[in-house]
Amino acid sequence: MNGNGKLKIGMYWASSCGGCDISLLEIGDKILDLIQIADVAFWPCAADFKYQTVAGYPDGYMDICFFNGGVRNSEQEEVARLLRKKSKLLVAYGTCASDGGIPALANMNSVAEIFDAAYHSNPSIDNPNGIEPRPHVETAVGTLEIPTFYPAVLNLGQIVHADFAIPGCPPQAEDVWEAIGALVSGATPQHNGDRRIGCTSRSVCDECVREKKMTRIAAFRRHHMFRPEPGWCLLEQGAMCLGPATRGGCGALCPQAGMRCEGCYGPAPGATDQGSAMIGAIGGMLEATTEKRAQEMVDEIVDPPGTFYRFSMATGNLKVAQKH
Amino acid sequence: MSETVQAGDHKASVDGDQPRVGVFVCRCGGNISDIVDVDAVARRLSDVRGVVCATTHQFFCSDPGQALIEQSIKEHNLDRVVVAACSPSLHEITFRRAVARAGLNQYLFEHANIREQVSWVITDKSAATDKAERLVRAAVARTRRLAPLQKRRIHIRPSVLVIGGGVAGLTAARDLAARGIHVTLIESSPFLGGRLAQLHRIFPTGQRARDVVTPLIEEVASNPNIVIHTNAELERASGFIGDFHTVVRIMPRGVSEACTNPQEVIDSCPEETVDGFNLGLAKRKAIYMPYAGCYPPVPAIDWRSCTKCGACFEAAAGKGIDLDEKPREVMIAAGAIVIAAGLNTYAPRHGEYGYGQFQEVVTLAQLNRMLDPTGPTAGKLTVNGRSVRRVGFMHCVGSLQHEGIHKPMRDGRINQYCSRVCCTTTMHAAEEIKDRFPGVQVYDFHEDIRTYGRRHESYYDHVCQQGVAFIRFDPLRPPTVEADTKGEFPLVVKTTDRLTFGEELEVPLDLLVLATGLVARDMSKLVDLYRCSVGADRFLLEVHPKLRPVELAAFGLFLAGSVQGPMDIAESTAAAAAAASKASALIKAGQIELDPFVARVDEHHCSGCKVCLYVCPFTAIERNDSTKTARVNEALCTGCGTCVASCPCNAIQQQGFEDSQVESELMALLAGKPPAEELLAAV
Amino acid sequence: MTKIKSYYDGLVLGAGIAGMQAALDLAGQGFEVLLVDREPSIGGVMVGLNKVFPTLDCSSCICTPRMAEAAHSERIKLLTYTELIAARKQDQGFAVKLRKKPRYVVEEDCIGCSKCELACNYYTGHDFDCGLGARPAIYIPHGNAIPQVPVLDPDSCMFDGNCARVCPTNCIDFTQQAEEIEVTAGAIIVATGLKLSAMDAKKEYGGHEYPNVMNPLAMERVQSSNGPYGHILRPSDGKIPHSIAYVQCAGSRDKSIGVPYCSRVCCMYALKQAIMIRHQLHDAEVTIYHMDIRAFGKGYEQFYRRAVAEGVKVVKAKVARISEVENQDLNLRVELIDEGGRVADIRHDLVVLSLGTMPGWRPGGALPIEIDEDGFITIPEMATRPANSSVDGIFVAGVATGPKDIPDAIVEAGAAAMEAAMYLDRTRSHEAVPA
Amino acid sequence: MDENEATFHSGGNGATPWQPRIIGFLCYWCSYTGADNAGTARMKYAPNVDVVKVMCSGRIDPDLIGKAFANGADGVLVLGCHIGDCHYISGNHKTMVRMPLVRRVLEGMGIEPERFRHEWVSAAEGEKFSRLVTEMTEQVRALGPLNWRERLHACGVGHGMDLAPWGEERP
Amino acid sequence: MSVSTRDWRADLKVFRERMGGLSEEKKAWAKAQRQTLKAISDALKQGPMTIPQISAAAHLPSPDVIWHVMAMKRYGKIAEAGQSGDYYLYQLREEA
Repeated sequence: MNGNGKLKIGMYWASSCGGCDISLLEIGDKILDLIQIADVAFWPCAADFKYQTVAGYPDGYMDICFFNGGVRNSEQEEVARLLRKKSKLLVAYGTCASDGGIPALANMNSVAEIFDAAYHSNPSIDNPNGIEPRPHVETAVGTLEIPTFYPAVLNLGQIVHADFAIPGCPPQAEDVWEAIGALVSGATPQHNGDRRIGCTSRSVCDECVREKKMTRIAAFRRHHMFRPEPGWCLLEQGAMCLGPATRGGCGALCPQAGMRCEGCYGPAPGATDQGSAMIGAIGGMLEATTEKRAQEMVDEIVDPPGTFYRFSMATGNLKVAQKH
Repeated sequence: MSETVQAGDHKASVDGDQPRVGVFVCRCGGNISDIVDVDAVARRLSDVRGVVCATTHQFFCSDPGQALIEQSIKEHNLDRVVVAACSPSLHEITFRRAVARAGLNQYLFEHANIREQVSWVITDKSAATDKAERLVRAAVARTRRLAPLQKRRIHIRPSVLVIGGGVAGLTAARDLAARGIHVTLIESSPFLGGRLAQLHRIFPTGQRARDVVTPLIEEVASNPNIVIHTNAELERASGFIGDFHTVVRIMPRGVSEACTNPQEVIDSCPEETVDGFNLGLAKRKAIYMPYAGCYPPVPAIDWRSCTKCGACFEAAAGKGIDLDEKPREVMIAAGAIVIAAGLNTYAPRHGEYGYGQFQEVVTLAQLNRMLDPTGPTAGKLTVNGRSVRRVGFMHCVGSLQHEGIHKPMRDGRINQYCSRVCCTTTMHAAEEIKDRFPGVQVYDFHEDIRTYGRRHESYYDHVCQQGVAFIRFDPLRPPTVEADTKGEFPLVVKTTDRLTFGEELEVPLDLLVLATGLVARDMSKLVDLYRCSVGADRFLLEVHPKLRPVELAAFGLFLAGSVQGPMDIAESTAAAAAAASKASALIKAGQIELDPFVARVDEHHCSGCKVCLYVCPFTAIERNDSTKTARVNEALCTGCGTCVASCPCNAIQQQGFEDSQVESELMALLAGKPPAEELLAAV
Repeated sequence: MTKIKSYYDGLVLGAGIAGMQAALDLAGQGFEVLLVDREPSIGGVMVGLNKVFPTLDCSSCICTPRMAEAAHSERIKLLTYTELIAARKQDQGFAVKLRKKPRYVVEEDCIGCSKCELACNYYTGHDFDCGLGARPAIYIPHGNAIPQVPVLDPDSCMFDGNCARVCPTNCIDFTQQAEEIEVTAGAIIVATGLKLSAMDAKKEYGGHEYPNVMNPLAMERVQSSNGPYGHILRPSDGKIPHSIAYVQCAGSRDKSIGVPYCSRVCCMYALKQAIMIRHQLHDAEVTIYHMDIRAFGKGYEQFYRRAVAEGVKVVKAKVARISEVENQDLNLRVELIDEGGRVADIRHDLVVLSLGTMPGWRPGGALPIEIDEDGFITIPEMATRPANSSVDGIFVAGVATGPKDIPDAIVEAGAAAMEAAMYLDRTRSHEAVPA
Repeated sequence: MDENEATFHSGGNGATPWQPRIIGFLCYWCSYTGADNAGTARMKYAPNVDVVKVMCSGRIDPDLIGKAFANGADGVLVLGCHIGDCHYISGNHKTMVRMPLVRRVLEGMGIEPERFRHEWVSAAEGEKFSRLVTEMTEQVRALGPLNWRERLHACGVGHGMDLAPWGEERP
Repeated sequence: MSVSTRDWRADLKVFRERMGGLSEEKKAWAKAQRQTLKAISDALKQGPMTIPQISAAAHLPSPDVIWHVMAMKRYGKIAEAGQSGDYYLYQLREEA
């Protein structure tokens, strides 16, 4: 704490959708409590701060800095390093920062493919000259520089040391407030040994009220194919619910509403590779007793890497596809 | 209950301390050293962190070789040992014992296989040496992560529960008691003897079934080591190998031994009902004994037909009759359970080969009652008072069924299987008919004759000589049974005969005997209580027909006799004795010692998602609903580690095969890659 | 000198699957067991089989753990390459005389490296492969043998000393001689197994005469990946057969050849071998000529139907004669029952005679027990005491009491062990009974 | 020197030609015994498959396969008992479900299917084991090094901190 | 187990005598086998062959040929070399 005795806090968005910034506001009235004890030292989404301002801060000036989004380009890496330097506590906020999140699904594609989709072959694109962003562009006024696009989305921890991570897409407001409270009070929040906070120390299944009847999965079904029976485990009903392999904290929101868990809180405690954990788990849950049937059932699953690593490609074992 | 063995050899450094590893590379008299440069392997390994000695020897399995290991452990104060030699299947035990002799926990030992999987399969010496080195490095990396383990020891309560009072249950009880083991035998019906008591004669000895069952029951009933509960129904069960607790509900018999004039009491009863023992061929009273000489020699009341009129009470002068007797519960504690619940015969549907339609169509079991001189027809072969002139046997009724031809059973499945005993039973009955009633003509309608057993074929042979006519039908076009319109005989069987190359036949008969197959009983309660596996044929399913033919997957549960599938008396007896042998071995040992490679749940990490509960084939994992965490029952765990790979939270670890141990081995094999510690740091 | 104790609670004769199981079950109940086999390795017939019906498990996967268990059991002493001379009942148990044949290798010193086998250059037919494969004069019986110790066959030895020259432990002992061993045994279990009926019992089938008329155990080896050929080939010229016939009851259910009984396993092994042929040689046609298919055991009928569904031809027919035609192919003259009794000549590349099972050993006075006219051991109370011979204290398991499949033999072995245990309880002095 | 330091260079920049580095996960009861059987029969095969023994193929966590690839393996071979032969009744049934899924994930990540193989090898199938090892080695050799870790480095992974999920402190 | 000091050379002499020495019959058998093996090896020097081809080249009956070829295969002197029609091909192993 410096100056007025209030905490200095920061929030930055890197490769993210903006939902995390909004989720911080979701703490509602408590934002006023936060303002009582903390000054915002950096929050591009909410107020006009320049990087130079931050660069001018003494090292460790900010008490807590929340970093949301993965790292996709050189600017984001630079800011991550800067914020690391200027913050006492750097917190990976949201699943993109902690595990790569949705943007990291692009790690299955090469930069060329991504650019092709973003700037060329998508039917809604009007780009007759086929222009692509380039880091250096010579113009009449001189060289324009834009950040370099990296070959893969990385999570914050792969760039700099992050002290804690709050997973979730987005993190749930109550959990965030609790985590902030703990950080502010200077206590080490409960983190189950893996420095993830604002979440439970168990999986989504722990919070889910749907019951496992110990029946085996007869066939995989996607959501448009059936109406789930209430009160009964979605996985057992054939929906590829990632609940068992996903960190709890959301209150099992999706399963509660009849939607399978897509895994947005990242790997369950104890695991680092969410997809492997899920594959391991369903290995024993299928009804198939013959190899042929097992293969058929497995073939019914659409896009396994996208299904099992939807939010955690960057922390999985493989992280990027071979095309890179 | 399980506990770990206190071996008193806890010399092992815990994680954090630098382990002191000894590496011993065997030359195996040239078998290894001719290809692998074992000295180079030892030399290179001696540079590895934590390795305090690395040495070679001509034969580490020899006495001097083992002595060298023991001496090195003491001299260098080793707390981890790696031997690189032949396959662990040959000498892992040898080296573990050597390590233990030196006072070190035997599970701090790791065996690298550089003979069967290196020197004998690789021709290039330098590649073989490199590979051997990698394997030894991996073993060293793995040992550094090992923790001392203790064998599991489970105490076995010295008593056995036998479920079922038929020939298999009686045999198992007799054999166990003969070895001085306390047995509780429970039987759901009011009388012992099961299906054997209902038979007339048994093959291949031709003995009267009664002559076999009566002495067997006497032996069991008179043995002080055996407690018998008849009318006993399974109620609840808990526990596991060594300590099962089963609660049975003893249904009221209504009559006790105090009743001194049972026959008068029975005669006094005004209610008559169908006699199940005689398979509906006769009637009996509501208070009854199935046959003279049955056990217990006390009548029982059939409550479904009893009107509580009190006639019996008066006939007995009130002695031993209690029409208001209540059921009571008994708790039976046992170290092992022998399941001998038997089976049923297939009940033909109405109209199946005329069954139920014509009085002249009976089952083979009913024929057996008819042939019994003490049976309902006093041994005469008559139907509706008429002597039988021509009798036909129809094979495979309720067995060898085909999709689309036979109607499925209640569960939607057909009985594809062969019932095993019916062919010989049929031949045996045909022989007896030919012997006792030489004038009777016998026809046999079959698909195949499966008189497989020793001396079974001779019945077949004999009845062929006695003039039994064999007619072979096409299983996809089974014979039909109709009323004989010509009037001389009540029935006619129409079929084609493959033995006479497709001739169309019409065979008029007085009596048609259906060789009904054998089917599993409704065992849902039993299956539920002890979590038994059931096969597609609805019989209980052994773990493996050859490896563990009389055992269920859960330890301590044994199968005796036809609860497992159709069997004849000799086969049931043998199976019962085999089950008794397994149970006896368990009880006599008093305890079992098991490898310590069991799974353990870290309750702090467990999310209670139940995923592990699906995978365990031994039902060794249960979930504590209050803490919402899983728990491994070490007495049941066999140490396969399947649950470890299933747990999405890595909350289950298998001792001796923990993730960190396997991964450090893996990382060492992929040498030159990041240090394992760093990779594992996040876990 | 072989070092063994002078007293064992149980003596088990024959270390095939039934004998091993009986020994394990008896040892499991706390008794000391001497397990004797006349062959140089334990394992019996089963360890040489390829797969077993109806589960199609790999036979050695099931048999070898049993072998290892028997070898490692603290209460079982193995004596291989040993025959029974005689056993005589005495006051306490039986006085037993055994003869250990010379292996010419010191078992305790051998490390099973098979260098001697590789150094020996003269080959002769290997019994384990029914003569189709070769072995040198000194050889480890087979890859899964226990003990993994070679045996030297002096009949084919050229006395060149190559084996001893390469032996790293100098364990080859040319001075060994047959050794007589006397022990007392509390009880005896006979599990001496089976042999197949003679190939030439039915002359009209040309067994022994034509190289491509095969013995079913030889076929097991041919089908095994570690067998003599490594593939299914026919023995005359190594051709991959396209058309294979099985002739059922080629050594059973026929009084004229002295085997009136049903051998119980032939239908199933023929079906199993046929399925395995179809798995390995997809375009091969397999025909089983039979009168009855006796698929009586648990899961057997289902297995039979599976075989038919997988394309095995199962034909009701009587095979009258087999004759060799050009290219060493075989012609079968058959009466096809379902074709109106038509007599046809059908040509096949290879024929397997489904031979019957016969007792593998006849006591011939070595044991004081009764034998039935068919050579199997008499079981006076077959229905109620299926493991008891005519002499109290001598019990029988497996095929020694009659043809049997593996599950039945294993179950009966358990019964024999139980009977022996009860007998020992009855007869032994109390202090000898283990706690 | 640490036990994990390189003795075997998979980069292929020195005098020794590149050798495929394949990890074989084998169940103890069938496949490991099968591998021993190949040895007893002196069948020669490529030295490139390093065996990690587990009690049952059901223990082979998909995570181990991912870790192997991510840390330098050029191929992974998973062997278990044939269906029906499992020493633990049905452990291999789990393998039978997991491995096709692992294969699909690996394919999705662009790892050539030839680099991952899942087969059943019984205790008697030493010949099959040696054939699989040699086949697999040649297939992987034809594909060349996988170099996943180098690939990750090229994408920036591991430059900042390490491979831990999000910045666990260095020891 | 320990390496013994047994003098096997001396023992072998005694053994040979005890077994009745090396009979003429046995010598002939061994010689015939050596010739058969050599004939097969010589034939295979021309390249991979099937059993009938070896049989024709070496002038030996095919059942004898397959038996000896399989012996040589088992003991590492011959290897399979693919298939030709209904027959496998066999070739000499380089190191043998």
